[in-house]
Amino acid sequence: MNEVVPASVPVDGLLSVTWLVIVLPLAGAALLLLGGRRTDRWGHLLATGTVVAAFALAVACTVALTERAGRAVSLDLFTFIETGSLDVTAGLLLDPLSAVFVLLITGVGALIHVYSIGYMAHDPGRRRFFAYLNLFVAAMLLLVLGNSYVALYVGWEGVGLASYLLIAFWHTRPAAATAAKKAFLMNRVGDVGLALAIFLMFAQLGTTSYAGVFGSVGLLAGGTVTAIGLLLLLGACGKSGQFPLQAWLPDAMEGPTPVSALIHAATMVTAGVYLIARSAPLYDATPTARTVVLAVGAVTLLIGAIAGCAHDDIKKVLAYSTVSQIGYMFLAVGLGPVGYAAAIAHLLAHGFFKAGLFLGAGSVMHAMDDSVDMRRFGGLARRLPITFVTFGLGYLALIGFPFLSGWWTKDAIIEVALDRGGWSGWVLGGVAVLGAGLTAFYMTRLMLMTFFGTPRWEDGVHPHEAPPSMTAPMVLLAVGSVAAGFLLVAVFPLSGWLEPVFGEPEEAAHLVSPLVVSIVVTVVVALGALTAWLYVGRREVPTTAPVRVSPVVTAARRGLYADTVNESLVMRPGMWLTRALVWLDARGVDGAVNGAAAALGGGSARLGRVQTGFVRSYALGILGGAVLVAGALLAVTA
Amino acid sequence: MSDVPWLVLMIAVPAVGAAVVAALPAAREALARQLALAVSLLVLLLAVLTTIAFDPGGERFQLTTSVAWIPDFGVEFALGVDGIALSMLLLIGVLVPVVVGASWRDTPPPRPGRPARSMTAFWAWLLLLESLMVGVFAATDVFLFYVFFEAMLVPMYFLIGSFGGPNRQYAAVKFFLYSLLGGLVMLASVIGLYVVSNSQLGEGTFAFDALRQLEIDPNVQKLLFAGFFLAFAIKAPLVPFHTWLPDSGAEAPIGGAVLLVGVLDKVGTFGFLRYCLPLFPDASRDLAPWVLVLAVAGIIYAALLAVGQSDMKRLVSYTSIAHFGFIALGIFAFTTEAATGAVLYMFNHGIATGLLFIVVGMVIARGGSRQIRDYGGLAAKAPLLAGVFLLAGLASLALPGTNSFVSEFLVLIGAFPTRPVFTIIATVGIVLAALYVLLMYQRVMHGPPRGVLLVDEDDAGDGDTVRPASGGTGATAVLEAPVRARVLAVRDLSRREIAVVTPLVALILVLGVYPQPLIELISPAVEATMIDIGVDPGGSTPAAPGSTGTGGTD
Amino acid sequence: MGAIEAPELSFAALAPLLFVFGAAAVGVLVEAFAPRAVRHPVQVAIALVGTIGALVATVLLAGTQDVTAAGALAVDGPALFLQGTIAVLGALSVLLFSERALDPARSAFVAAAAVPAGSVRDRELATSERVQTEVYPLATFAIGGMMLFTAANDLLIMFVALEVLSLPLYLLCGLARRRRLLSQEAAVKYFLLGAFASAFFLYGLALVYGATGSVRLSDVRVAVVTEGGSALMVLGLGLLVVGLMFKASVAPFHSWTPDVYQGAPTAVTAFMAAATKVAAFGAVLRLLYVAFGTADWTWRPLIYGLAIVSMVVGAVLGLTQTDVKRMLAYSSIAHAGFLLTGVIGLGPDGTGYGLAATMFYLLAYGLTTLGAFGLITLVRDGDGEATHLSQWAGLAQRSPLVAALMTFFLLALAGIPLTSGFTGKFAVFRAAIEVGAWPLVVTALVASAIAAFFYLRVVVLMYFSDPAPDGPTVGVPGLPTTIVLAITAAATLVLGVLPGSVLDLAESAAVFVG
Amino acid sequence: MTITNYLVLAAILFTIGAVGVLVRRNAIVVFMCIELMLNSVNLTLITFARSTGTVEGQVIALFVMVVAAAEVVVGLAIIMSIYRTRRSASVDDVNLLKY
Repeated sequence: MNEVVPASVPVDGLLSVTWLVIVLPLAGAALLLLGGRRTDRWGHLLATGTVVAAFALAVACTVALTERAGRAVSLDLFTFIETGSLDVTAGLLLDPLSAVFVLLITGVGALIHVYSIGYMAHDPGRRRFFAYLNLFVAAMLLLVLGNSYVALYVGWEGVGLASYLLIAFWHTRPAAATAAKKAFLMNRVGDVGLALAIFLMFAQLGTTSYAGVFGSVGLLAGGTVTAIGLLLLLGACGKSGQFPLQAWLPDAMEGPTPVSALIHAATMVTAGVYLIARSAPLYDATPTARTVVLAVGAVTLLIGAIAGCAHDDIKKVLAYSTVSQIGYMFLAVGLGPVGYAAAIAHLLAHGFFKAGLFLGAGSVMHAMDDSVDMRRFGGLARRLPITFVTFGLGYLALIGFPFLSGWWTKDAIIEVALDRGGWSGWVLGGVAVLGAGLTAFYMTRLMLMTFFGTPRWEDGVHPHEAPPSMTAPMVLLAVGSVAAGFLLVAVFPLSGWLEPVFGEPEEAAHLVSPLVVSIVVTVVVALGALTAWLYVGRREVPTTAPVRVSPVVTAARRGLYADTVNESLVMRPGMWLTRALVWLDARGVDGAVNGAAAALGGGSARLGRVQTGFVRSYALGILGGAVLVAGALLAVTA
Repeated sequence: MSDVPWLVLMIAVPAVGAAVVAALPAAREALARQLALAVSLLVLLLAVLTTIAFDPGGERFQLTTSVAWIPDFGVEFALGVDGIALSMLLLIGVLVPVVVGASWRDTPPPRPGRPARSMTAFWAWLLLLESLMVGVFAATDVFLFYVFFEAMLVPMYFLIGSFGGPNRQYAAVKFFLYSLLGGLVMLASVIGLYVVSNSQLGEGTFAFDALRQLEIDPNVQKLLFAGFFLAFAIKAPLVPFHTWLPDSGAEAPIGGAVLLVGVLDKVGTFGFLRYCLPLFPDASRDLAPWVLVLAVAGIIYAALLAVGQSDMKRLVSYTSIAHFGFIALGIFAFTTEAATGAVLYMFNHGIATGLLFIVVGMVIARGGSRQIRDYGGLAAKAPLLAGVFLLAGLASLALPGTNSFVSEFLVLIGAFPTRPVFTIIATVGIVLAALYVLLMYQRVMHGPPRGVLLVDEDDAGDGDTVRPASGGTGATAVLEAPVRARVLAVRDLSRREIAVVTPLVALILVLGVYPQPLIELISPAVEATMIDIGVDPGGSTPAAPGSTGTGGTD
Repeated sequence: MGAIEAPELSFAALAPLLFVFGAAAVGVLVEAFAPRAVRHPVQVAIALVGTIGALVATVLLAGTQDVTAAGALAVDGPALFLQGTIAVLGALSVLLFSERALDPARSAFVAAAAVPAGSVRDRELATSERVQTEVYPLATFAIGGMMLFTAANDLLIMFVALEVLSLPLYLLCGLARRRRLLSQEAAVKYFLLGAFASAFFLYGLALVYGATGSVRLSDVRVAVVTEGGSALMVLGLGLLVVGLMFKASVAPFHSWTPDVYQGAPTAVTAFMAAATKVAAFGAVLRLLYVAFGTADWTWRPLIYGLAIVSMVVGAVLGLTQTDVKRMLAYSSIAHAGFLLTGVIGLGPDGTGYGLAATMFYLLAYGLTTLGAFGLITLVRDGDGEATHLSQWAGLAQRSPLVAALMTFFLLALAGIPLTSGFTGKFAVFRAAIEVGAWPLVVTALVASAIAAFFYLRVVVLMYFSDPAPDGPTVGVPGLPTTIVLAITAAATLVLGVLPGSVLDLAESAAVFVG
Repeated sequence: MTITNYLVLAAILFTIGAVGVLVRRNAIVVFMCIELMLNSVNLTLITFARSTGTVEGQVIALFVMVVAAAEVVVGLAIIMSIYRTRRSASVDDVNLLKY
């Protein structure tokens, strides 16, 4: 599995400036942050420009890449850290996998920049917003382009920071500030896993570069590989909002909608998938870890879907949908070589339609005075035609309407899941199919509550279509949502393009014929949609959520008690512990010191009483001393 | 160039400066601080020139000077630097001018019913402190080191005691006695070392290079090690010898606090690396696990305490205690990577925590309260202040891209091969670091406007109303006042403040991206130390990948 | 029954003693015949001539190793070094005595000691400029006694010297002009307890004599070697040590020290604290090395214990003192303990670094403590010196110079580097560790850390607290006190920064004649 | 009569003196007790002089008497002065200085 080891062909021409892809948005961010108010007027344009330029460059590089043997270039830029036996070189690796991500990030990123121009037009902090957005793009590109785990880690934390800054963009809202902190902390928990994985690699192999690590996976003890795999998975879960670290993602919706679209739907949250796919050589060597990945994927898939069914906040529904969809991707990569390509394909498709859906949601909010409560929507189809159409296409793509993106990529995943065979295959396949049904349910519910039925708007709300700067990207993404799947699976099979990374995609003998699978899935999806219509389509939607509901619904509304668990298991005990320690430090440790001092003082005062001022008692003291001395000396001699 | 007595100059210049400033009449405060700034900048220049004169590839100690001082005790006035000491000198050179700038507008603590004291003494003590700090790192004679080590207490004692917060006397005395106790116990070991050298070499000496050659009986080593260790563990400080730091850090004037935590306490970790390890290798190896327990316990313990603090300066002090835990871990892991990381950490921590202290000081200068609860939502009015605050915080939680990441990463990755368990526990500390930094940042900078800086609409004309530092109290009174239409009256960073933070910000980012030059300066000295304790300086892992058995469970 | 041959006397070797005692005798005569008007200057002049002459003589004698007066007196390195030290301290004390500028009545000493305190006559005399000029001959006699004490090579001479140095001191303690009651109380206590202690010394002498048949140290030594330590002799040694430790104010024989130091006129306290310690330790060293050096197994554990007790008692009791003089008294008890660690540092039979270290410490401590007490005479209020700590609050703002000097002396007493105190401590601790007494050294270091706290308290008071509105004034010293402060401060600094030459001197002088 | 008896007698006298110092209040009496201690030492010295057949003991005894006389002079002076001030020679009255 050494394909990723770059061919030592000298890198020249366009590819030798791949680093520009990262530097462009970074420079944009720096300029906007340091430039201050001077850049207020044109800052957002500059930011957008840099990302567009980066996209163009990325396309060019990818094209140039196709001509190269092994379709991989590794650029060593400079020595980052070198001491003892540790030698970390800051370098880039452009290969089919990273190229795909670079295109996704810059492409979708560019669109969302454009969208934001309109969306943030009247926000006083627009410059800051674009600066952070550029910072994110740069960090994300570093994450996927780095040629060592350390480089990846740097980008990894970088996107975490950008995400923190953007979620807390409206930081005067306590909710936003708290959500941002929560996101950063839960990510940090995952980062511990990633960090430890890197330490373990270094301890065992003395290197952290992809080439070095993958080149000598064979030398590692099985237990070690599994450990590395699980630690990496922990990191992936943190970043991708997978079970058990999924709770931060829905809260992250406090950020501006474009952020939710770019970071918390299309790109950053898929970094976990990238990590596992990138570490394919490691996971291939450890079925144990892969099984855990599968389990995580399956569980999250369901959690996300179920929670999605019960929420009334349009962005939260989409967020849980993201959680669930990434669950699919984890499921796929967990299946090993057969699944990688499918996972990446779904990831790309998802990038398109989910970004599109979020932008649509943003447009709806834009129309509804930033309200996100679907119970106060309804009948928007006529008022927001473009939004309705684009959103609708994204919706169909997501639930897997035949021949749209979702249908291609999701079915592929379900197929490979079933192909796994054995009971586990059936279980996983079943879960995936069930998930598809639930997806259909909650998305249909969302569509119905938002665009159909009678208007339930707040007073003084006058919905109006968004400006072109916003609609244009939505249209483009809608097109993507429609076509991406077909293109990636049927026309230019992604598996072929990724072959240098994941090896020859062996054509597995299907246990269940794809036709049957897609029929079954389609039926289930139809059922899900129908149920949704029965629930919300036929009758009037109450403008306030019903209170008396089944425990299932309550659980779903509470995100299956993820927060409750975190609070009762981590937060509260932590706070207690902290308080206890503060007390201990003041009373115990410092108290001991002060106590000793006090004891000395007290002893001094008490001892001082001996100094009575009476000559005769002094004389007694002397006599006593003399007797002691005499006694001691006699004792010594005797 | 290397025949110029750079080190002597670096000690003499600030000392003379201090004398001159002290001689100034109390009325000439302005001149005093200009003088202080000039001198500290000159020292910075000297530090840079020293670095240029220093040859990283050359022998271990360079730019040496040696004059017989007390021949009866074999004491020499011997100076010299290796990469480790030099990096500390650079740190001093950078921090002191910044501190001067940060304290530019400081006023002595108010004395009810009496004219305010002049700040002239402050500048004099500051310069004297700089001179002694240079000396303690540059000394290559243990006796001389000890003399600087103890003498250093006096200026810091007066900085805290006469220019600190409301509870300054308690803090100053606590600081002095803690350090003195440690120092005296160390004195016992210093003398013991001398006696051993006297018996082994015929005539007693304190020269570091000579003492390194001694063959000391392991049990004696343990005793001597204990003496040095206690002193350094109090200085550094390691839990449970730490309780003086929060008090001193909280009560000291910001400038003093920066130098205290940024440089002074580094003498402790520096001492571990320079004296404990090379002089008592066997004892170090035997006792390392216990030290590591203290270090790692400190990381978690102090971090949790930092989370629980309500006073910003105390909080920062506790974060430093946690960081010192990392440094100690790096030193006592006995690998080149970890030790290099530890030294780098010492430098970076000085920069990052220095900046954090300075920014916190700027917030306090605006609100006059150290309590976190007295602030809120500052980011809306003072974006620059918030930005620098956040950057300092991120540096202190070791986010990649900031200098601290490199050092923390080096420490952990270097310690993992030899001490996996300790390292894993320590790694948990990075989550807590994020927690305490973000908690403080959120409460002070985010959320709706809150706290002592709220003023009524009408007199919110310009935010330049800086309140006198009245320390903590009085804040709550403002909070309880009837809440009418109120807005935050806080001004963003002034030109001077920007000038103060810029160099540190720049260093944080530059060293975060390209730390290699500093590492190359440090590594040789660290490798020499590793050889002293009999560890292969080549590194902790086989250069050739794959030392472990092949095959897997599947 | 042969003819009695006169014992040989080397007057040259006795020059220092002759100078001082001569001066004292002349002083008595002056007291008898010179008119009152000229007495004071004349007495001061005589006393100074005597002490300085003695100093010069010791310097000239440097290097002699000689036993004279039929073996009763030893003129050797330690004797000369310590005699020189005592001469210096004595001269400086005389200068302190002669200060005329501070007290409105132009002297710290009583006008007429015979007049009852508080009587009408006393009150009118209190403002007169009459002075009991006998203090100078008395002081000179005391100095002579001390110098004799360090040179005594014979227990009898040692006893006589002990009395010669003690009796004048008893009187001097009672001669304060202000607060006479306290002064007289100090005198009574010192006298009764001193006499009590000297009785023990004498009994010890008798027992040793009985055990060895001689009181000549050299003979005792021989006896010890030949017949080993008999119970009788060891008992005698013990009682001798008790007598000496009393003078050296080593716990548990220290109880008089705080009271006397506080009650006596500060100049006299300074003199006692500095010079008496030197003399007492000179005798201790000589006794333990010359007479019992070969039987050190007998006294080493004893001294070890006394050192610890003294250090701890001094340090701990000092913590809660509220009077500066009293605090310094406890500090001197603690320092006696540190000095004993130096005594422990004596290798078997006088080898080892302990002797030189102890002698250096004595010089350093004497000068520092003299300076500290000298400073106390400057801080005054309505009725004499303001010695209560609370009165020292905020002194730095009244007189930065005095505060700075006091801080310096206190740091020296605490043993902070770059002061003579540190060099001294380093020397004695080194000596102790060299003979393997590191537990003692660790105790000593902890004790000095505790002691540092109460030195620090004074600094905190002077610098960090605000002066009381009706606080004391800082008097402007006349020439004598100025000289004393200048010399002591300079010495404390020099012995801290460049102690080399003096250490050499002590080391070269550290040889006893048997 | 062996010399031991003399020594024991002297020791007893010494002890009596010492105890007297501890128990008596009047300064004069206390001082006399000290004198008693000195004289008991004299007895010891004479005894030893006899037993060791040397003359020093007797000489020392003479010295001691002289010294004691000097001590009396000084002591009485001090005690007198304080007596005239306080109209009391009780050593328990002089304890202004303590702790």
